Amino acid sequence: MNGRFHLLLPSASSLSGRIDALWWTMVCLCGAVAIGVFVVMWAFCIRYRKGRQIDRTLSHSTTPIELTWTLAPLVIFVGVFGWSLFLYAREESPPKDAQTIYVVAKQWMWKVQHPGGQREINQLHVPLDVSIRLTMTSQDVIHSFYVPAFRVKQDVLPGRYTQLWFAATQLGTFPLFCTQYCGLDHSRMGGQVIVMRPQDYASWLRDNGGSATLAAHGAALFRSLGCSGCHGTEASVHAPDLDGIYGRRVYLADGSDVTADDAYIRDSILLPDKQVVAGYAPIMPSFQGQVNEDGLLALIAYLKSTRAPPVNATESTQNGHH
Amino acid sequence: MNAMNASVSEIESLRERGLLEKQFDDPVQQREAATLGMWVFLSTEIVFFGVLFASYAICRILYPQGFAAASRETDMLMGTIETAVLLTSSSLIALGVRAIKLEQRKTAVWLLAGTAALGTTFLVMHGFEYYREYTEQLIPGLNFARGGPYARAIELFFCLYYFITGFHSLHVLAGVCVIAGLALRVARGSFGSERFTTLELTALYWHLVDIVWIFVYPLLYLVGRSG
Amino acid sequence: MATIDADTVTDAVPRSFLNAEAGLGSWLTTHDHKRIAILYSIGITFFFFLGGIAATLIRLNLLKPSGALLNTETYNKAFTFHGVVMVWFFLIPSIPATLGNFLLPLMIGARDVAFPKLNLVSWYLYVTGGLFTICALLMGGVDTGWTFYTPFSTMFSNSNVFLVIVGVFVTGFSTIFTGLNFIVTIHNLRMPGMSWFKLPLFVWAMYAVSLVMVLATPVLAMTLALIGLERGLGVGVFDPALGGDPLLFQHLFWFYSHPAVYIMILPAMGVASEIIPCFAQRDIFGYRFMVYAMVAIAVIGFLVWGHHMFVAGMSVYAGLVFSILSFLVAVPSAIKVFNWTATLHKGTISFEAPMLYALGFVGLFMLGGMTGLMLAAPALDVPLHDTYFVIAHFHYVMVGGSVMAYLGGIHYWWPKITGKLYSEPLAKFSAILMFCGFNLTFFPQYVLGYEGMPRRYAHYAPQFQVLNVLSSAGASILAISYLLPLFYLGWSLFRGTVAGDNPWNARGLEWQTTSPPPEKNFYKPPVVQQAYAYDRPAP
Amino acid sequence: MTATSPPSPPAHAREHEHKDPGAHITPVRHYLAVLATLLALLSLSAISALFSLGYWNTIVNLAISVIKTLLVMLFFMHETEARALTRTTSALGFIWLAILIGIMLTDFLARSLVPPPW
Repeated sequence: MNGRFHLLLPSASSLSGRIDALWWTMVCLCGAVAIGVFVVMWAFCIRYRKGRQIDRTLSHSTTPIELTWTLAPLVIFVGVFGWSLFLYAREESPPKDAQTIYVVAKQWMWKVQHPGGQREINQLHVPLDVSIRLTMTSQDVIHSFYVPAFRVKQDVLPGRYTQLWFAATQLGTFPLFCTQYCGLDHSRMGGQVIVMRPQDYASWLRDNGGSATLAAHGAALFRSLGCSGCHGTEASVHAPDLDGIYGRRVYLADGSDVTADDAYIRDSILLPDKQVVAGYAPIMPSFQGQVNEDGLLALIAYLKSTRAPPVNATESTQNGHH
Repeated sequence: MNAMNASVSEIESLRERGLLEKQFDDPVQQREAATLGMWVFLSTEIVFFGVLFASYAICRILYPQGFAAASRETDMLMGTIETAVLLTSSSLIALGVRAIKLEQRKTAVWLLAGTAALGTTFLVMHGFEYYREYTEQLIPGLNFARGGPYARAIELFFCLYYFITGFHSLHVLAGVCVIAGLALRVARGSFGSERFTTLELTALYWHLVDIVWIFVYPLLYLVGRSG
Repeated sequence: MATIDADTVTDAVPRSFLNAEAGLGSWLTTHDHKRIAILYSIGITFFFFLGGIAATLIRLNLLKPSGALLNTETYNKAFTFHGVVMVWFFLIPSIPATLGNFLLPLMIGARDVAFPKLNLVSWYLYVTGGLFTICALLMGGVDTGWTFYTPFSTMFSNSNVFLVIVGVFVTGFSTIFTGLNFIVTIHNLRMPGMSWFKLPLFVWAMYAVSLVMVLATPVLAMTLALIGLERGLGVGVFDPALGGDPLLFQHLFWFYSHPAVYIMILPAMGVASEIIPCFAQRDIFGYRFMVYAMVAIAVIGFLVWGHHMFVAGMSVYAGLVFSILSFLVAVPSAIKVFNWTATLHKGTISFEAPMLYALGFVGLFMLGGMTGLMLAAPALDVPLHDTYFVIAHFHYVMVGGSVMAYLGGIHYWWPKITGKLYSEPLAKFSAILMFCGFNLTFFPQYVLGYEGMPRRYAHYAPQFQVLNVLSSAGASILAISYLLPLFYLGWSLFRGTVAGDNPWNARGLEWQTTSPPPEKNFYKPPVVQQAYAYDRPAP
Repeated sequence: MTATSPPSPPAHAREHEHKDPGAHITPVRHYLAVLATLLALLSLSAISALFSLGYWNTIVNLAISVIKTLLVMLFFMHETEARALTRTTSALGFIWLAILIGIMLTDFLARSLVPPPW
């Protein structure tokens, strides 16, 4: 982390180039106006200083010039707003094929979990030129995941998933900071993002892939917590079948429907009766306190890895409701 | 006697009798300033309670069913009677101010005492409500015990319930004390058709406390009653 | 209208509000708006230097990447204390409570504010709030940051947050009552002939500020009360374990805190709009536009709070709504900067100390405002949020803007308040020193922010050290330039030459009475003219 | 524009003449009529809550509360005779509350919408 001082920040992500373009345009624009006003101010101060004989008759029509410097800034600002609106929307919507990596923020460390089961503390290994989506949550207070080189930042909230995406375009190690004040060691809660060539990244995954993949860890939890007792295929209890549930439309008891994403699965585990599936009785107990954030992420990874049973199976099991 | 263009001698006499402060030029200006000042203060009170209503609105949007279930736990009959009590007290104090302007001191004292009494009844009924909720273990942070799927939302509702009714009851208590004090001073004759601004301002404050409760009642007691 | 019976000045020391009554008791129970203004100025100066000490500790600690002076916990408490004291106990009350209290009745020809007793109650509320905050400091300080973000401030901080909350809650009511007092005074106590568009811009600034004070501060009061209740009960509306949303707190907090920054800057704009026309001896450029700009800032200021939360997990749509509104609120500020500059056109400009402070204000406020534009665009706010770029932005606007204007106002009305003239060369030197020290302190922080150094860091990456050392060097110059006025202004109280009624040949009713003014403000009713009538001799 | 220096006036004239609100006395039956309407509206909102009208319940309750508030403000607080300034001040608090809740909803309601595809 002892990078030497370099004035220009490395532009190491797919969007950082465009953001720098907007940044330097704004710097030049504001600089020009600022210098303009300073020069005019100095000129007036010198030209009309006390004791200098000069024509000081005032022309009284001030409205036209007032309107110019009311509408001109307005037009420029709307232009800049449009440009930043376009960029901001791109930043906030990750591409569909982005690889998901889970990050759990804890008071004063970043715990990273790759789908393949690799776990890292305060470090994140990512392949070059691959869109990475970080699904993040916090176990205690609000933190904020910030990589200056990628120009990305996203607060990490307890009790909710927030996401951030980037595609690294430069090899090397880039500092990672926590920018939302989170207590004593807020300033030490940093780390590194290491961008590697795809083949180095693959070999790194193999070397660190010792423990079971996240999905396998999730499957183990699925059995140990007793989920399979009701949701398993051979279960006697009348409960929705969860194979291939991730990303599907789920029809709820109150007539509305929702996409089964991370937040839906997390809420269903902690608050089963908040969104009851149509045609099922709200008999599922809450697992609050029995499974921590890491376990939840593992269960979600497991449910993502399951495939819906083949279509020719009976209609009832295919979309999981009667 | 509130002639518009009071002559200098009248203004001097008003100043000696302490009816006109030094920074004002005539009684109308003084009363307008007092009324405007009170209304600005009432706007701050509206925004002050508004924050609680904003939190209520957001939490209710996040947990609609939870809030409906929680609202069914509250005592609707008690709430309705409390609203009726507060509305009546509001009309009493309005009549009281009218009586003072007509120099009917006797009726004014009774009307103000009536307002204070109704205010106290309101507070006592709240006491019973809180006690009942205490016995049913509905006080978050103390002995909250509710199971079922909406346990967290019910606890959230009752947090808001106690914050809103607590702050409102504080305002009612303050109002009752001030009105009782004014009733005594009216009885001793220190108010009349020349000097009633303090009474009018207290009435404005009491009406605001009533207006806040007019909004609190449906939001806390009538949610999901038709369940 | 002020009915005045003229009694002439008799004994050697002219009778004025300063020596109308003697003894501490008369000061502590005064109803005179001028004395209350002086009581406030004592409190404000005390809290300014208290916050300044905290700032010095921070800057010294940041000399070394691993912290040169304080351990992490003390550093966290130092920046929190710096934030709380500077925001609520210096910036918000500084101009409205001192210059506003003193000058508002004078400028509209009234004998006092509408509710003098309430004015004194406001001062006692301010002092009580201050005592609570100092008591919190002595009991071990607060480490939540002046923004009290949940769930850290409610669940995870074990410093005495409760004491500071009570302190700020009580001082908040002092602000509300001051705002209330000013609104009623401006509406009801204007002397006949003083119509709305003859009011000086300082009075318009006080009116706009009072609107913001009255409508924003109650939100802070209730939000902090909710934090206090949640810390006491252990359960509350913002508790994520209960399903409460930390973003709800941020919405409520910033709904107050962004209008609060307009409470800090609008009075500074009022002071600048008084000083620049006086030392350019010329009517303000575009009086009507300046009035509409001020009221527009006060009103639109309530719609833009979301630009503090672009990266906080708010929805994209809300981010875009707040972004366009934030750009909208920047337009009136731009108008004002251009109008101040245009006021210099064809004036007879002299460069006394107040003018140096006012020109410094216009320059630094413009730089601060422009970087605010960059932060209003979400695409740029994502990399820059919560870094030293934001620190530099709001210090440029607050310290470069409000503090410069406050000192400019103190110097400009010093002869009117005390009847004495301060030493001009020393004042000019300290103004220029402050301008240079300020830029050396905070311009490097813009670069630090661009480089990505996060704010509220007790330890930072070694590559940021060069700029931090530069900034700390600037801070030492700035500290000296703040101490200088204490000496030469204090000196002028005893040894200063007697200032006449109108040393700067300024316009405005406050310059038509003696300085220091009598307790009833005017010996004979002042003459109402068009605002800034510099093309005619002073009455 | 000459300086307008008014003589030392025995009875000054405020710029705008307006009637003194304190002098106007409304008859007692007005107050009782307003109270009766308020209590009727209260019972209406209580009864309406017992019927299951879906989301209309909330709308009806809030509408009744708004009517009750207007009644109290207009008659009990003498808003009808007060000057325009007092009326605007009384409305200011509610408007600012609407701003707070309104713009906050753009965040809480729009959070579930998927970010725009472009």
